Amino acid sequence: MTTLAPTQPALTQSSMAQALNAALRDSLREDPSVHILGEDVGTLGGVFRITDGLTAEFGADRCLDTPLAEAGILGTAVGMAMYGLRPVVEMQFDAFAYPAFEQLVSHVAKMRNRTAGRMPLPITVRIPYGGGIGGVEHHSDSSEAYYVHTPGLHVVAPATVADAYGLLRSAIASDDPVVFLEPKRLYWSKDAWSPAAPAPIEPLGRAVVRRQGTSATLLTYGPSLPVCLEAAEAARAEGWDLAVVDLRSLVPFDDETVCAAVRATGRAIVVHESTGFAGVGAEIAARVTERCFHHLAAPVLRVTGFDIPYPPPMLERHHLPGVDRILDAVARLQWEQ
Amino acid sequence: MTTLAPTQPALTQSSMAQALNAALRDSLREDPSVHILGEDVGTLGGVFRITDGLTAEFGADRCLDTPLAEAGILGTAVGMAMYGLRPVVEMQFDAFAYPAFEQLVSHVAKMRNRTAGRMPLPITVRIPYGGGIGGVEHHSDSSEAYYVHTPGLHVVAPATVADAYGLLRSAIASDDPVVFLEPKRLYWSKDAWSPAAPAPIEPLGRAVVRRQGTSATLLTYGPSLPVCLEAAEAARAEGWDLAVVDLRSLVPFDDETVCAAVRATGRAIVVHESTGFAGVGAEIAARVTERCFHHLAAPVLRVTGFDIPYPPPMLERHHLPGVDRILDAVARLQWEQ
Amino acid sequence: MTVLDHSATPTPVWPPDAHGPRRDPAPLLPDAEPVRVLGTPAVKGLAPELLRDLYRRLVAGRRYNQQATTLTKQGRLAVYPASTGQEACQIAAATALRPTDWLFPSYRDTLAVVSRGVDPVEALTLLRGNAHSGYDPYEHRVAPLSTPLATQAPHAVGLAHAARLRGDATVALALVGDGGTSEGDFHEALNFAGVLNAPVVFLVQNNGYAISVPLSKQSAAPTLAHKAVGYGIHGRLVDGNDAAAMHNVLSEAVEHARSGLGPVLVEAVTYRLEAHTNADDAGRYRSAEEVAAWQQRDPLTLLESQLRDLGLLTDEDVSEAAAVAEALADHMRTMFHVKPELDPMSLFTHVYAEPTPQLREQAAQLAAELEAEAEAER
Amino acid sequence: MTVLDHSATPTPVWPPDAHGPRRDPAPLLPDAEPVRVLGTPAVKGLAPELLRDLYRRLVAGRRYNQQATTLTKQGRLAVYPASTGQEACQIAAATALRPTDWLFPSYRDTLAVVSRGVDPVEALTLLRGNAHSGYDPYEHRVAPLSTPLATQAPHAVGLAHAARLRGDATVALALVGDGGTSEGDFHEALNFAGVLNAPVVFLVQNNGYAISVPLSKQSAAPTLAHKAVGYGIHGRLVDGNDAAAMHNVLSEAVEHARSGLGPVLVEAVTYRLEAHTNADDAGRYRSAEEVAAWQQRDPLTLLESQLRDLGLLTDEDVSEAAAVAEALADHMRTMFHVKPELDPMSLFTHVYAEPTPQLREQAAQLAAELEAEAEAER
Ligand SMILES: Cc1ncc(C[n+]2csc(CCOP(=O)(O)OP(=O)(O)O)c2C)c(N)n1
Ligand SMILES: Cc1ncc(C[n+]2csc(CCOP(=O)(O)OP(=O)(O)O)c2C)c(N)n1
Ligand SMILES: [Mg+2]
Ligand SMILES: [Mg+2]
Repeated sequence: MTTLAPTQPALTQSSMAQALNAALRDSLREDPSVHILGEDVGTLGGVFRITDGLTAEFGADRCLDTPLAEAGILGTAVGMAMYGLRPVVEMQFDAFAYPAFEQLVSHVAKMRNRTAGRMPLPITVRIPYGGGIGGVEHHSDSSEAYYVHTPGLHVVAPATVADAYGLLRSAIASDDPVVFLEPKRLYWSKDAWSPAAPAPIEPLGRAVVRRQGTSATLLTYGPSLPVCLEAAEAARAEGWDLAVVDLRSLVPFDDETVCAAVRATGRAIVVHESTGFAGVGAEIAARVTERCFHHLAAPVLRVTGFDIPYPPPMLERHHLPGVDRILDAVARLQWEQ
Repeated sequence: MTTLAPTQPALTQSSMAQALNAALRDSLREDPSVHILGEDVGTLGGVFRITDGLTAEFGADRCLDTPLAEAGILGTAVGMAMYGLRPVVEMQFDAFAYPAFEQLVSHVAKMRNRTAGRMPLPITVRIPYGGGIGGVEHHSDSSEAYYVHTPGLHVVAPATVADAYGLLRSAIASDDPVVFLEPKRLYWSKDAWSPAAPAPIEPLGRAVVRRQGTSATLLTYGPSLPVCLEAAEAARAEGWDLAVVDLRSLVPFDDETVCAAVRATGRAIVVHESTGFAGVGAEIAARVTERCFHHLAAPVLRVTGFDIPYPPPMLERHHLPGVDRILDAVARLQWEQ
Repeated sequence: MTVLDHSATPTPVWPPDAHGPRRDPAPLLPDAEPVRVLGTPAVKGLAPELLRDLYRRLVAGRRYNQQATTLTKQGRLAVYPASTGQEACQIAAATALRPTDWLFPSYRDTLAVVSRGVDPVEALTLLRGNAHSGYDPYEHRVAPLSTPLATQAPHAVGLAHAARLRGDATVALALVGDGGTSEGDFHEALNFAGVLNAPVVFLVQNNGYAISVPLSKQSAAPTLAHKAVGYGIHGRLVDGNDAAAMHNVLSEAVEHARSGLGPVLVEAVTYRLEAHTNADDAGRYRSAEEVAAWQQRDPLTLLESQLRDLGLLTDEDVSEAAAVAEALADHMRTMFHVKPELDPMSLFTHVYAEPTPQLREQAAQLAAELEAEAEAER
Repeated sequence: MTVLDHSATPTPVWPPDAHGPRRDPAPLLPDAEPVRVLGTPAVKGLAPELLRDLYRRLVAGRRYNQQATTLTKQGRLAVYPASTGQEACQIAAATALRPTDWLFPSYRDTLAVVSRGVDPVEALTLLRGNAHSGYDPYEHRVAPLSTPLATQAPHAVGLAHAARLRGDATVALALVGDGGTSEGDFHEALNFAGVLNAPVVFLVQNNGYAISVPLSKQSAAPTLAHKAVGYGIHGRLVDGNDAAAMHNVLSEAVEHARSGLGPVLVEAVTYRLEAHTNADDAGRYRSAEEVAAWQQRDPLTLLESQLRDLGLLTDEDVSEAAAVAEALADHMRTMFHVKPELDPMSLFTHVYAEPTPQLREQAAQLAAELEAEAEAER
């Protein structure tokens, strides 16, 4: 008697946008309480087409074009969540989530705590974020630091096509609010991944080592991961073997994986696009130093965007942490002593 | 021939509230372009009475009761500044500044840069902030991290009566927007200071050493300064001689004074009330470590509020960094090695 | 067909080439005069038992406000924003709703919360200071008291919309102050409500002041009810000190919304007889004469004299109502003399469904500190 | 006496015991029909020279939109939100203002900015991508293009209020889209304007869509002009494709505000003939029929045929206008073929009046990197 192996659909090349769309579709399909709302998410499928086809398949009640008012969108989502729904909000661009800041900080982040756990708000706030797409002012902000500093929010940023699917599924399934930061710049990046055979759902809160290395450890997330991997490749020429850690989840933070990776090399650099001053990198440098002080041969360095408003498109390349800037930092890791 | 010494008015005991009120009055008197606006700042003199008597003395045009809408208040101030006025906005409480977040981040902080210096916005945003006053939810937030992470804003927090006057005068005189954080808890704290003989106007951006010490350095600001000074006193009993630095200005940051004070002792602790994760303390710990790594005998530690929504009044004492928690941290500064 | 089938929106009345539904504004505008029932023939239309019930509730409501104020003087409440003078609005917010409906109160509306069935001690927990919220929102379908003004309005819209999607006949009632109408969230909530045709009612208690700021500095509108037309929803104006009118207008509004005819904005013209809170000094911004004039229109005396005129109120009824009210006050006194349970470790319990590793570390630190404290005390 | 003397506010018309000024709503409500001039007897009231001037401006405006669109195809503009079909609104925003007045444009309003006298290259700098803003706001009194929707509305109110405090006869005109009216900032701005009685005019270009979202999903209001009454300000409704009506109504509104009679909200009913931007695919959310129907109401052809009917337009005039327009297009082409000057170090120059020590360090770092780059290239 013979057993037939289940046919595995071939892994085709898929973009992060497709993976996010698949995650939303599968969530809508599997859980009737999931509702998407935002500006242009319906008929148009979103300005980045992440919600493409969802209103057609599930109807306007499940994927709703709202009026143009971010506080109203998030506030409405809060009320829907109070009644047992699982809203997924799309903010059209990073800087256009700011009008909803009060709703996010004073209600979304605090309702569970305020009600001693009686009124959780399982809301996912999707925010296309970051630069490098030639966007004009207000279309390229990296606003993660505002959110990670706000207790009550989970903050997640995928950097790969598979994680985009897996982490968004977990975010929507989470009973806590999740700020889901989508690196715009990677929307069209492709990878061997098929919506037909989606990657296992990634639990939130776990970092992953994307590249093993012995000289120093790069700690990064979201749009900066590909840059770090490229830098690690380039570093080999200079005789440096760099490890690269993809944080994926900023809150909760995976101290275990991060500290292990840093102790292994004794040197670390945090890389992110957003403004450095009091950015996520500051927290990472501070906590890694607190935990790994005597393993460190050099201070944890930061390679981040400058402390300036995001530049106009034609100048953004000078602001964004690139391979050279990362290698310069590696060179400053006090190899002589 | 004899010269008469100018008669010096005696320094009476004054509260920080009185010093702030004096700073506003003197600014209104000396500069006709200064205009105050906010909720209840007129007839009532503000819920904390910081603007007491100003409408009576200068009229409603100079100290204006606005409708109840923080984005509208700040947005209106932006327009007034565009026309050459020097608006001073009062946000009634920390958490009630959140509705104005978009105006603050996308316009107040960016207008000078957007217009290549042609349209500066000399706006002072006064925010009574922090806890320890038994306030109910939303009345005790420490929101400084949101502001220091936003390029284009100066962020200042006085801790003494004299600085309250001197720094507010400089903030209003500044051609850049200043977020002026007033530690509610210290409004009624008194000091030998007289509005008749105001302290010299303090330039922004300078930290000051409030207490010399040899064992370790406490870095703090605003409401936590008195706590740190108290802790330093208590530490003597345990044989520790602690230095205390009052940062006063968070942006710009006084690396020179801070690093000198840390190098002198080789050990440092940052103390502040706000949530620790990606808070101001993270930045300070990270930059001090970057700059003073080989002078440090131990990692820079942080004593901050927990990563939780601000607690209800009856539990806030457990959240606020107190003397004991600071001393515990001092004890963890690896004295053995 | 979906709830949001826009083909269902009224066909354009004007002009042929304009965009979207262009409704007739006339029915949306409030009457020129606020609805009054007491002292008018309309009062005959109300069941005597209803009027007597409203009276008992008003008496209890007034007593509640007095007792809560006393508790602040005794330091048993951190702060109390009294609704004295606004009791007719507060109780109507309860009598107009079904148990399955939802109430979205603002920080001043604890009487409405209590009238809905929440225990006074639970309703006052926020103001007592031992916890952020004292009641289970799902038990009586009352959202937590909202302190950031008007931020609860969009929540009410979202909940009403969700209920409609679920096919439930639930209506959400949001309470906002005159000052709160200036906030952007108020605008966005009413606009969403209009577009979604959500079964929600907004009750604006226009008590003339936002702390010290009078309505004349808050809005230049003919009436706050006139804001409704800008959202394509119905605006109603009512005498907020007329308990019968309040009950009628609010009940009509709630049933209007329930029946799918759309949201309603109700402006109740009333007055805050006490200071903003016990911490406020109202003498700084309003005259004793003004207060005295409004005392003449005290909702309690208005209803009481009407009932007496109608011969619907005996001295017995009065003392009966007083007794019920006194019982409520007693309950509050006793309960507030009991020290609240406080568990510092609870600070970490409900930040997330599962505490993060970071919170576990911090909780351990606090636990150690508390242990040391306890040690020291032994 | 102060500008804000509230005793100056209209005495309560209703009801005696209500709070604050209770104005008569009637004069604040818009007419049932949008104001039209072309094709009506009213056109006789306009000076022929004005009509001909409007025509020349419309022709130039249309050409401007075409040329800007072409520049995107050539990759010389990063993105362009065309105002094609809305030119009558755009030019009226210029003709209705005095040089001393201020314009607060939104991101789609570069034609209004250019009509006010700003060089097209400077007006389009934001969309070109070499800088955030290309013009000196004080030269032509034009605020930087605002991308965050409706956030410029409160700026207009503040500037108008400041001008009034200074005793200047300045009026501020804020341009908002139909979608922008849903934002809280729109509400707060109109409310402040009403309370401060600021000399400000809000022009809502209702072009039927916010990207893909039609007005029916944006607002349920009878008209957007009906929002005015909720703020105690005047609401006017006008045909946004009728250049003469646009000029008249907007000029009246501006002078109304200037004369201290209060702010005005003008809704111009128009249509966006092109996609949201060159990056948008309008076919996803609207039909070719709909677009074709609006092409019949093209503001340019409407005015041109009217002028011909009145015998105010010769073929000479037409070719003359075309020549002026072509000159503008030429100017744009030439200027945009010049590569813009780019100085990376400028990133640090204007963050603050004085760079902070931190920015100095960072500037030094970038300078070193650029030096190294240059080295490498040598
Ligand atoms: C967003 C926000 N801003 C400011 C405050 C501070 N505040 C508390 S009550 C109040 C006045 C509220 O007036 P109103 O809305 O008329 O309600 P009332 O107090 O009259 O019941 C203010 C300004 C707040 N709670 N929330
Ligand atoms: C606060 C904010 N939210 C979202 C956006 C993204 N966005 C840009 S244009 C647009 C639609 C604007 O519609 P409308 O106000 O009608 O102006 P129009 O494009 O029709 O001229 C949106 C949603 C934005 N710019 N600002
Ligand atoms: Mg009020
Ligand atoms: Mg539009």
